[in-house]
This record gives sequence, structure tokens and C-alpha cells, in this order.
Amino acid sequence: MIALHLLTGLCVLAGLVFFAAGTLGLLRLPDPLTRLHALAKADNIGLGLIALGVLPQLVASGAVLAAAKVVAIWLLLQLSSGAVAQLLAEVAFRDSETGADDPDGAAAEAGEP
Amino acid sequence: MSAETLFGLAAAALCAIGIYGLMVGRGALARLIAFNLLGGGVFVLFGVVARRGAGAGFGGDPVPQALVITGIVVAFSATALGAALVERLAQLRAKGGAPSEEPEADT
Amino acid sequence: MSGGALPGLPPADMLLVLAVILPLFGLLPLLLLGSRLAERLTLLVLAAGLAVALGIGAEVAAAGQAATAFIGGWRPPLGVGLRADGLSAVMLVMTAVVLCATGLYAMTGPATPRAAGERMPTAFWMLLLCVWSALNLVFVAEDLFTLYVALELLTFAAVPLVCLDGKEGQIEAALRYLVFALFGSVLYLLGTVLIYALYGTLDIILAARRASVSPGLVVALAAMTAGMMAKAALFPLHLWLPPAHSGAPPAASAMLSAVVIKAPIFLLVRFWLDLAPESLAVKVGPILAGLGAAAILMCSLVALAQHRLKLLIAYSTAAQIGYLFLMFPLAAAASAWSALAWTGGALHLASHAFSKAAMFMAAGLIAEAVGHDRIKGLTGLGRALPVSVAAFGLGGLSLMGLPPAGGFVAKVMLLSAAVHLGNWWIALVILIGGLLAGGYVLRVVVPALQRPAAPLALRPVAGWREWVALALALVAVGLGFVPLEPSAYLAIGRPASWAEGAP
Amino acid sequence: MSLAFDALLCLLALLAALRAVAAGEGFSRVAAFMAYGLILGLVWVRLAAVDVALTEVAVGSGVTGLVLLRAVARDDAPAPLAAGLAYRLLAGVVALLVFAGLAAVVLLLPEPAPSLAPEVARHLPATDLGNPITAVLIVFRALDTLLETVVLLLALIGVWALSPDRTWAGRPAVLLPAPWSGALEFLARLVVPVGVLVGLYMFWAGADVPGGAFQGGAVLAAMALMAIAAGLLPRPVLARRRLRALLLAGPFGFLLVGVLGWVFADAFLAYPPGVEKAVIILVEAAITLSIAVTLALLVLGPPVAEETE
Amino acid sequence: MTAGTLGGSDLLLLSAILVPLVLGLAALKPWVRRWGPTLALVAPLPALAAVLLVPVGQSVLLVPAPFRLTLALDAPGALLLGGAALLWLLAGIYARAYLKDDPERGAFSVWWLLTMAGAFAVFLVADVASFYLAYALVSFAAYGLAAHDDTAEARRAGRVYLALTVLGEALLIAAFVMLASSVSGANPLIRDAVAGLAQSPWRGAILGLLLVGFTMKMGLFPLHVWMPLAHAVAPVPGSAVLSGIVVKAGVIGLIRFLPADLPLAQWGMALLTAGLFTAFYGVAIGLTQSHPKRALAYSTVSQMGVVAAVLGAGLAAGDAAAPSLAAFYALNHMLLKGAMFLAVGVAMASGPRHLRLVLIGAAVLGLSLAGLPFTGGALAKYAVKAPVGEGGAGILLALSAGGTTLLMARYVLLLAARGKGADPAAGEAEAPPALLVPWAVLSGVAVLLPFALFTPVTGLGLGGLFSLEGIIKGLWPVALGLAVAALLYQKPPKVSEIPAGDILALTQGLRPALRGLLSAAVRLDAGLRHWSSAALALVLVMVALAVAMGEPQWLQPLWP
Repeated sequence: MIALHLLTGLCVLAGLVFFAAGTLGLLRLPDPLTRLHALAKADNIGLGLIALGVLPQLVASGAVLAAAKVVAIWLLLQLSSGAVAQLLAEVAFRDSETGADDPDGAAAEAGEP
Repeated sequence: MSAETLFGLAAAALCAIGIYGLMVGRGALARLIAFNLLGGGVFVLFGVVARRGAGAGFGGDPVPQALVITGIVVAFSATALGAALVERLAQLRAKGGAPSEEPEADT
Repeated sequence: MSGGALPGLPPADMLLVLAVILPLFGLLPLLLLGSRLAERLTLLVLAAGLAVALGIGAEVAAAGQAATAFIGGWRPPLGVGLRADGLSAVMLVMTAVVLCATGLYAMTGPATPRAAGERMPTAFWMLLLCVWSALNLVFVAEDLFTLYVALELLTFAAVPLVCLDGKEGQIEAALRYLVFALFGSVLYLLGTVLIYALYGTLDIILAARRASVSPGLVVALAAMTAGMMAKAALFPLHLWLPPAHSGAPPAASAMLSAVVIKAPIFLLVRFWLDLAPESLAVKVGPILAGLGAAAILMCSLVALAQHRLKLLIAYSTAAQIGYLFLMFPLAAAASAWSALAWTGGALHLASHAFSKAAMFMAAGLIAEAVGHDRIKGLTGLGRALPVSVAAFGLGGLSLMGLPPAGGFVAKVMLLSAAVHLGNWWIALVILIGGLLAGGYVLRVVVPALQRPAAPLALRPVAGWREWVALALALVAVGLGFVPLEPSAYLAIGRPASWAEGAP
Repeated sequence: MSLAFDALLCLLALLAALRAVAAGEGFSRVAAFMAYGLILGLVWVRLAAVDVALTEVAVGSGVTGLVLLRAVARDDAPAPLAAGLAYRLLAGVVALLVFAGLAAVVLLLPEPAPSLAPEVARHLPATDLGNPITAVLIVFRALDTLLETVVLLLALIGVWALSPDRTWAGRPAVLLPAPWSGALEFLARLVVPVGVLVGLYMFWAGADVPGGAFQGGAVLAAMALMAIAAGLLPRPVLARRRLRALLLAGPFGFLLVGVLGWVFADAFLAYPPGVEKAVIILVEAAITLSIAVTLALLVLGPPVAEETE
Repeated sequence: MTAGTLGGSDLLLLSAILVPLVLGLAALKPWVRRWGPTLALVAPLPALAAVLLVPVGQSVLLVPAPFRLTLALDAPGALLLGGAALLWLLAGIYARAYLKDDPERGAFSVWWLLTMAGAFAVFLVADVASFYLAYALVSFAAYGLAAHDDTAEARRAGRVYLALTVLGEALLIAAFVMLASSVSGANPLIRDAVAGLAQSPWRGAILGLLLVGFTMKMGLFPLHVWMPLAHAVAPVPGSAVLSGIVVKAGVIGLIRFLPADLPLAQWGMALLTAGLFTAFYGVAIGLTQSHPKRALAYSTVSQMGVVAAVLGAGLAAGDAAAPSLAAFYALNHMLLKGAMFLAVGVAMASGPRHLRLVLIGAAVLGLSLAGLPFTGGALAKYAVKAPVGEGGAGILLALSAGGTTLLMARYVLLLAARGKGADPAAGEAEAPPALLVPWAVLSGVAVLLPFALFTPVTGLGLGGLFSLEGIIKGLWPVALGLAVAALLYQKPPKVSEIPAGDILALTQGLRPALRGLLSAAVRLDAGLRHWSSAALALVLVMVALAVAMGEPQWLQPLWP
């Protein structure tokens, strides 16, 4: 039982670290493409770890259906954040390509989810 | 200080922020958003009242909760109508529409 | 089934529900029809609705008590109750008559201007039926949240009516009207949730029975009253009324100024005379009357200074609303004279509806014929459009409070009550209001009666539309023959209670 | 421990609200508002009202946020200058006054909180529905729900009335002005079917567990919008009879069932005894369908010039 | 009080009002309007018949309670109604000829018929609400007669008239409301309402408002400004009717609404002094006028001052006979003034040779108005001597007769000038008979009728008047007036003409102030209609309502 709690604690902690990294990337990195890169990667792994951490608790307490839902949520998020990141990247790329990049970086601002 | 009282005070604060936003908001969209904030605050107040009235096997009094659902949908249709008006106004102004008879400065 | 149903008429509670859902039955198929069919169907529904309203009036008179109906058979506090007492019946009939006249006025006939396409007429008929259903619900509902939904239905129907022509100025006015009305209705909702938190019911009558003066009730009533004053455009909250009511197409502004603006006022009367305890009503009465007096004086003065006819009439609406708020301190005091003030207020509500609708319709016809809205260019119009100018003049007569119009009897009733209850400043304001109303009405009518300086080039106007406006004005004059005493009909169903009828 | 979490939640909500009010630029104001909506969703879960949480997230911040985003994008009017400092201070003081009043009232609410929960519990079996909120919505306060569907329809009529005369029967404007993107189509192909299934489930389960017509309808509307944005579905021609019949299904169906109430159960909107559950499900299905179509059309906006795609 | 079946005389009373009203409203239709002027002749006949046939004191309840519309023919009412009907008939004949080439005569006849209906109604109705209705009808319809010609001056006169009329209506409705509410029941009879005046708590306010409201219609100083303006711009038959009959609505108002048997010393004295002052003021301003019609208008102001003085004296002494004597005096003035206005029209249309005849007629009328012995006017002056008494007021009254003689001399002088210069083409032309005959008949009746009515109204024999002492008392003011007139004729003093509506000029200063007020209101309204101020106002209103309803002890916990 203790091992279970230990595992959960560790995973959730690691997940939080990744989330922090993602947010740090969002604030510090210069242009939209790199920010997107940081956010998409870090948040996905972060969420995966937290889901991994929570799963044993749910399974142990018998709520198998809830566990399945958590996994489904994680899958949906993988899909949607990946697709959205792709879309934003296309917009950001096209703006930087056509120089429509407004001087005060409004496009960059728009890139922020 | 029970959870309901905490959320009640938060709801009161949200209402105050909404009213502040409606007074200070410049342009219709800002005011529409402030209206939604105020609406959200009032609905949380409904939620707090429902939670205080929990009993007879329910986590909260179902009547105010049902009212909130109706309220949210009504608030949405108001915002949709407002947004459509804002867009149509922007479209007409962009087309160089003649200024309205009394050029009221919308300060 | 409650109350003795008149033979031949369906039971009262079915009529009550019919009053609310009949316009909806008319509205929904309109989405599938073209504008010609939509018009015919709407006029049919208007006629049927008028019959229902008159039926309710007859039932209430015959039974001598309020007609009640419970949605789905569930009695308050769980279910929603509809109840029509004397005042509601009068309002239902008034609304039905005004909207039928508006329907006839807006009917496309040989000489009416061709609408550019399907959009305007179809949307107009749908919105008219929505306004009607919402108004009927406001007059009969006894549940605070149902009233909120009815008010929202009314606002969402009124806002598109304001900007039906699609010009930029009107859309700006409609947007300002929408957001300010929303501000008002969310404050009303704030009051509603506090009432529920205090008394565990949303029904006005049950809440009134449990009501006791407490900080919660004070804040709730303050929020609800402020919300309704915002929607009723009482001075200084009238920013949206002049541009909205003057910008709307004539048939729409007739509806807006005559009946739509009356719903929030009716609710205020409902709150302060049914829901609120007497001690609070006495404290708040002077504030409402003070703002009403300010509305009468300020808006009449601004109406005097207007150059456009429709703006003048819109400011006149803002002023006449002030009269209705003068009623609160008079009707709140528990004395025989308050019954007279109560009758005077109801009569003013009705006669203003008829005369204002007639004036806006007349203004619409004048603008159509002359091609512009400026008051200066109307000299000598009386000879060219006698019926329209007569409609405008008779409507103005009622606003000025001159015999034999309904406005006169209402003014006398309010004056008598004010004099007897010692509110001298209210009596003075009523008199000054009559003078100022005389100013801005005669300012239009007198040049119209003189000989035109240059012959006016007029576009043809459909004769029957002028007669519709004149008919409404004559109804306002007809109200002048209401006897000068507290009306027994309005006393039916007061004080409000669910006790009568089925246990 | 949970109180600390609630306090944090309230703090987040207040911050989001303040950001939404104080933000200078339109887009960040809407972004803050959507964040506010999602946090409110969590607040509702903490207030043990999962139905409302679903509605708040789906309609309150989701679709409303979408409509506001579209309006911000199209309203390129220059941001008007902010109010003077003195006025802002005065407004702040007045807002604080209002807060003080409301807070006092909240603190002084009557202790045995009056509630209709026992009343609902007593009459719930008569409706043989499991979810009390759906019972209140569809049975006890049926008139409110009927009017609410009419309000939604009326908002749509109002939005359509804003179009110029010649395009009354045209198509709504393009939702996503970006060129075709493979990622979006891939996402749509995968998520839409699942989303539709989730929406139908939410409507179906609404009778007994948190869910219902409005929440299911909102999810279905979202899926329709995603399909249209991804190009899987063409933008609908608004004057087509079939589309308008779908719009009418909810309100008109509910009205007809209400009138039948007179015939079978001698009161308007009363359900014939014995078959309440079946009729209620039927009515809820019609409402869900209409809400999905109405919400989608409200987001798509008024019909603009007829385009040959 | 025949409530149920309407007897013959009741129908007559009702038709006196209904016939002109129905004809007036029918004349709104263009094809009826063409016959307007001839209809105007038929309309007064039922009223004339009513006065002759219906016994005085007859009253009929038209509509039972709660409306209680009642008509009643009492002594003063009968006198004024008879005179009015006669004047309407003759002026109608006169107007038909006078306006035959005026394109707008149809519209004029509509206003003519409506004013006639209002005038007859004002003299007949006996309950408060319908009196107010009749009073409003005669006041607003008279506007049409005054502002008939489409000149800027007529429009200005019309505006001033309407403004003061609306003000008068407001004052009267306030008085009627207070008066009627002291009696139970919706719409009391005037008699009962006035009877209840003694113990009503607002007696002072009611009397003040009634006096101001009705004396404004009679043209008592300072609210007389509209009369010279309106009567000068109206066409001649219009001025005759305005000055003769419409002004009497104020008189009948005072007669009906002032308590006859309740002595009110201070109010009576106030009315008396105002009346006498106006009598002299009217003559003073009238002398400076350059147009005969304006001179006559000021003469009406002066004569109404006399009537007010008589009523004031009656009110002060609580003398019940004063009202009918005042009515008798007013009747005499109505017929004489009507004839004099018609004389102006006849003079305009006749050449120099016939002018002498007209001037002689006008002189006779003037002297009769001044009260020359052996004329109707003397009887009227003698009749009103009793209530005014022999004291200072009596002397002033006599002096005012002298003043009137002076003013009448001025009027005849202006008439002579007007006659010669006005229409050179008339040459030897004689005024058309359609103008001459009604004028002549009216003049004859005006001078002789008082003889027939003197004894029934005053109950005194004619002997007293023809006694030497009576003649002397009647003669010296007239002689004095003629002497001063002759003196002034020799050395006409250089006095510039005071513009009509004398003190109205003072209000010119008011105009920019009014415009300033309007623009201030518009600016305040525009300010309030900004979003920021309106939203703030809404929240402040909410807070104010909450504070108003709140109780101080709720704040106790804040500072224990």
C-alpha cells in the first residue's frame, strides 16, 4: 500500500515539474514557434505523469470506470493539444513567412493558447 | 467559516467586480463580458443557496440549480445577440456608414 | 378549475395559459412561411388573442376573484402559478388592443412602402408575437424567475425591433438598449436569489406572506427595484430610450413606447403593493416619486427643445413614465384615497399606451408622406393629412390631461389623492407636467393647423392606416368617460392570495 | 484541507474576473473570461452541482467564449480610451459598497436554510426520473424551460434579422478564415464521432445522473461546429425548410406535449400518468436536437452574401 | 329634475349645446364645410328658443351618477345665454357677408361653431367636470377665431393666448380638484361643491386659484395681456364674439363658483380693488391706441374690471343679488361691445357720406356703454350701484364711467379716421346691406333690451332712474368725460402708442432666460445619457434605495 502512495506521489511530483517547465518555457522563450514546442511537449508529459500517478489510486479503490475515463481524458488531450499546436504553428509560420508579423508582436501574443 | 460562506463571499465579490466592470467598461464587448461576470457571480450565489439547502438525499436544493441552468442559457443567448450587434456595427462602420444623427461620444 | 367559469367560455385557467402560449403557437410556424403568409397568420392569431384577453377580463369580472392556473398541475412553491387579478386583466386587454392596432397598421396594403425583401416583414411579425407572449406572461406570472425569463424574452424581442431597419445609428441604439437592459435584469436576478435564500420560495404571494423586514429583504428589493427602473428607463436611467424608440420603424416604436415599457413598471407595482411589507413601501415611495418628478420636468423640457418629431415623442414617453412613479407614495399609504391613486395610475398606464401608440403611428405616416422627421417642415400639414394630425392631436390631448381624454381623468385622480394625502409637491409636479406636455404637443399641432407657407409635396399614404391611428387616439379619449372614483374592477384579487378558488 | 482548496479556487476566480475587467485589449479580456468560466465550473463541482458545472463549462464559458472571440476578431474598432482615474476610483468605491452589502446579507442568511429539496424528494417518484434537476426543469417548472427554448430561438431570429435584406436566405460567414489544414481535418475525423456519442450519452443519462438536454445539446453543437470548421460539413443554407424544422422541433414539440397535457392530464404541461418517462425522454430529445442546431447557428452568425464555394 | 324621460324643455336645453357641436364636427368634412357659414346661422337658434321658452330654474340630469352630467338654466345663465345666442346669430349673418371672399371661411366656420357650442355649454352646465370640459372647449376653440389670418402677428397672438389658456386650465383643474374632493361622490354639482367650500381646509387656496383662473379669462390686470393681441388680429365678427361672449365664460365662472351667501371680506376687497384698477388701467392704455379694434379691446378689459369689482363687492358683503346684477351688466356690455366691433367693419366698407351715419350710431353705442341717462347702459350702471354702495368704490365706479366716455370718444375719432382713409375706391358706396342690417339691429337691441329686462332682474321700478336726482347722478360722469375729450381734441398730447399687450414687452427679457433653461436641460440630459454616468446612476440608485429602507441598528455590530 505504501509503495502505491509513494509511486503516486512521485509521479504527480514529476508531472508538476514538467508543467512548471512548460510554463517557464512559455514565459521565457522568444518567438511563438519555440513557445508552442515547449508547451505542447511539457504539458502532455506532465498530464501523462499525473494520470499515471492517479490511476493506481483509482484502481485500488475499485473505481475502474473512473480510471478508464482518466485514460480517455489523457488520450483526448493528446489528440487535441497536438492538433491545436499544429494549427497555431501553421498560423505563426504563415505570419512570420508573409512578414505580417506586427512590430509589437501581436501575432506572437495571438499565438498564446 | 464553512465552504458555503466562503463561496458566498466569493460570489458577492464577483458581483462587485462585475458591477465595477459594467461601470468602467469601454465599448460594448467589455460591458458584455462584465455582464457575464456579474451573471456568473449571481449564479454562484444561487449555487451557495442550493448547497445550504441540501437535504432529503440531494447534495443541493435542485430548484435553484435548475434555475441556474436556465439562467446560463439565457445569458448565453443575450451575449450571442450582443456580439452579433457588435459585429454588424463594426461592419457598417468599416463600410464608412454615415455617422448616426446625434454623434454621441461614447466616452 | 377555479372560479365560476362563464358558460360558453373555456375555463379561466385554460384562458390564462392560452394568453401566453397562443402567440407562441403563432410564432413558431412563421419560421417556415414566407412574409405574406406570416402576415395573415399573425393577424389571425392577433384576433384570437384579443378574444382570449377579453375572455379573461369577463371571467375575472364574473367570478369576482382572480383567475388562477397552475402549470403542470403543480402548485407553488414547487410549481409555477399564473394569476390574473383586475389589474392584470386590464393590462392584458390593453396590450391586445394596442398590438392588434399595430398589426393592422403594419399590414402591407396597396399604399404601404414595399419592403426590400423577406427579412423585414417576417422578422417583424415574429418579434411582434414574441413581444405579445412575453407581455402576457409578465402580466399573469406570479413566480419571480418566470418573470425573469419573460422579461428577457421581451428584451430579446424588443432589441431587434429597434434595429430592424439596419441603419448604423439604430444598431448602436439597440446595442446600448440591450446591454443596459441586461444590466437591469441581472440586478433583478440578484434580488430574486436573495428572496429565495430568505424565504425558500420564488412565488410572490407565498414570499409576501413570509416577508419580514430584514437586511436581506432590503437589499433584494433595492436590487430588483433598481433593475426594473433601468428597464423602464426612469430618469436618470433613460439613456437608451430616446435613440431606441425614435430610431425604430414606426409600428415598432408604437409598440415599444406603448406597451413594452409598461412591463417593468407593472412589475414594480406588483412588488411594492403585493410583495414588499408596508413599512418599506412607505420609505421607498418618496424616492420613486422624486425620480418620477425629475423625469417629468427634465424630459418634458428636453422634449420642448427637440427638432425631430419622433425624438420629441420618445422624450415624451420618458416624461410620462414619471407620472406612473408618482403613484407609489400615494398608493402605498393605507387610506381610501390610495385606492383612487391606484386607479388613477392604472388608468394613466392604459391611456398613455393608447395615446402614445396613436402618436407614433401618426408620426410614422407623417414621416412617410413628408419624407423627413423635422418638426419645422410640418407647417400646414393639418390640411394635407387631417386624420393623422387629428390622431396626433387627440393623443396629445390625453398627454396634456385635458378633458375629455383618459389622461385628464387619471390626472384628476392622482391630483385628488395627492391633495388629500398632503403630498403638495406631487400635485404641483402633476400640474407643471401638464403645462410642459401642453408645450411640446401644441408646438407640433398649432403650426400643423395653420396654412402651409409653401405647398407641401406629399407622397401618398394609405388611408386606412391613418384611421387605425385615429381609432387608437379615440380609445384614449373614450377612457375619459371612466367615472372619477376608485374602480371596483381593479380591486378584484387584492390583496393577492392563492386561497380563493381550488384549495 | 478542502477549505484551503476552495479558498484557492475562489482566489483564482477573482483574479480571472479582475483580469477580464482590467485587461486593456479585447482578446486577452476574452481569454481571461474563458479561464474564469472554467474555474467557475470547478466551483460548481465543489458546490455539489455537477449538472450546473457541465452547463457552465459547456455553455457558460465554452460557447459564450467562442461567440465573444468571434466578435473580438471581427470588431476591429479602435479600443476607446479608458475612463478617467477619478471615475474609476468612484466606481471602485461604489462596487466595494455593493460588495459590503452583499457580503453582509450572505453572512446573515437564515440558519435553517429554507429549501425545496424535501418537496422535490417527495414528488420525485411521481415523475419516475432519477435526476432531481431534470425533474425540476422538465416537470415542475416546465414553463421556464419551454420559454427558455423560445428565448434561444428568438436570439437566433434577432441575429438573423441583422443581416442585409438581400442575404436573408444566404449562408453564414466562414467560421475559420484559415486555409485548409490537415491537422484540423484529422482531429475532426477522430473527435467528432466520439463527441457526438458523448453528447447523446449526456442527453440520455440526463434522466437519472447529471446531464441533460442543454449539456448534451451544447456538446453536439460543438461537434457540428468542428465539422463545419474542418470542412467536413458545408455551411448550412439558413433558409432551407429542413434546417428550420429542426430549429422548431424543441419548442414546438414541447408546446404540443404541453397542450396534450390538457387532454390527458387536465393541466397544461402535465404529463399523461403512466407514460411520463417516455414522453419526457421524447421531449428532451426534441429539445436537445433544437438546442444543438440553435447554438451552432448562433455561433455561425447571420447570413452573409451568398458565396459560391 | 326629470331624470328619466327628457321633457320638451330638457331636449331644448340639450339641443342648444348639441346642435352647434354636431354641426361643428360635421363641418370637418370638406363638403359640409362649404356650407359652414350658413350652418353658423342655424346653430344659435335652439339656444335662443331655449332661453325664451324654458322656465328659469329648470335643470335636467342627462347622465345618472356616477357621472351626474346636469344642465341647469338659472337667472345669470339665462341672461348671458340669451345675449350670446342673439349676438352669435347677428354676428353670423354679418360674418357670412364679411368673409364671403375669404378662402378660409370654411375653417373659420368650424372654429366658430365649436366656440359657440362651448359658450352655450359653459352657461348651461351645472356639474364640475362638464363645466371644466365646456370651459376648455370654448377656450381652445376661440384660438381658431383669434389666429384666423395667417400673419406673423396673428401667430404670435395665438401663441400668447394658448400659453395663458393652458396655464389657466392648470390653475382651474387644481381648484376644481380641491373643491370637488370636499364633497363625497365622483362628480358633484357646482352648487353642492361651493356649499362645501366653507368648511373645506384649503378654502384660501381654492378661492385664490379660482379668482386667478377666471379673471385671466376676463382679462383682469396683469393677466389681460392676451386680450388686446387676440381681439385686434381676429376678423371683425371674430373679435365681436371673442370680446362679447368668450370673455363672459370667466364671468359665469366667477358667478357659479363664488359662494353667494358666505361673506369673505378680504377676498371680496381684493377682487374689488383689482377690478377698479383694471377699469382705469384699461382706459388709460386704450387712449393711446391707434386702431379702433385695439381701443375696443382695452375697453373690454376696463368693463370686465367693472364687472369684477361688482362681484368683489358682492362677495365682500355676502350679497346674494350681486351675481345676477353683474350678469345684467355683462349682458349689456356683450351686446354693446359686439355692435361696436361690427361698426368697425361697417365703417371700413362705407364711403365718407355714409360714414357719418355709422359714426352717429357708434357714438350712441359709446354713450350707452358710458351710462348716459335714457340709454340701456344707464340702467346697467344704476343696477350695479346697489352692491357697490355709495362709498369710495361707488364714486370710483362713476369716475370709471367718465373714463369710458373718454375712451369711446377716442374710438369714434379713430373710426372716423379709419373710415375716410381706408377705402378711397368706396367713393359714395354704401356698406352692403348684409353688413349694415345686422349691425343696425344689434345696435337697437343693445340700447333698448336693458329697459325690458331691468325690472325682472333688479326688482326696482324705472321711476327711480328717471327722477331728477337719478339723471344728475348718471349725467355728471358722462359730461365730465365729454368735456375732457373736447379739451384733448384741441391740444392732442404727444403720447407714443403703447404696443398691444403692454406689459408683455416686459416678458421679452424672459425669453433668453427660458432658452437658457432649455439648453441647460439638454446639456444635462446629454451628460446623463453617457454610459458611464447612467451605469453609475443605476448602482447609486440601488444603494440609495437600500439605505433608505435600511434601519440604523443593523449597523450596530460595526461599532459595538
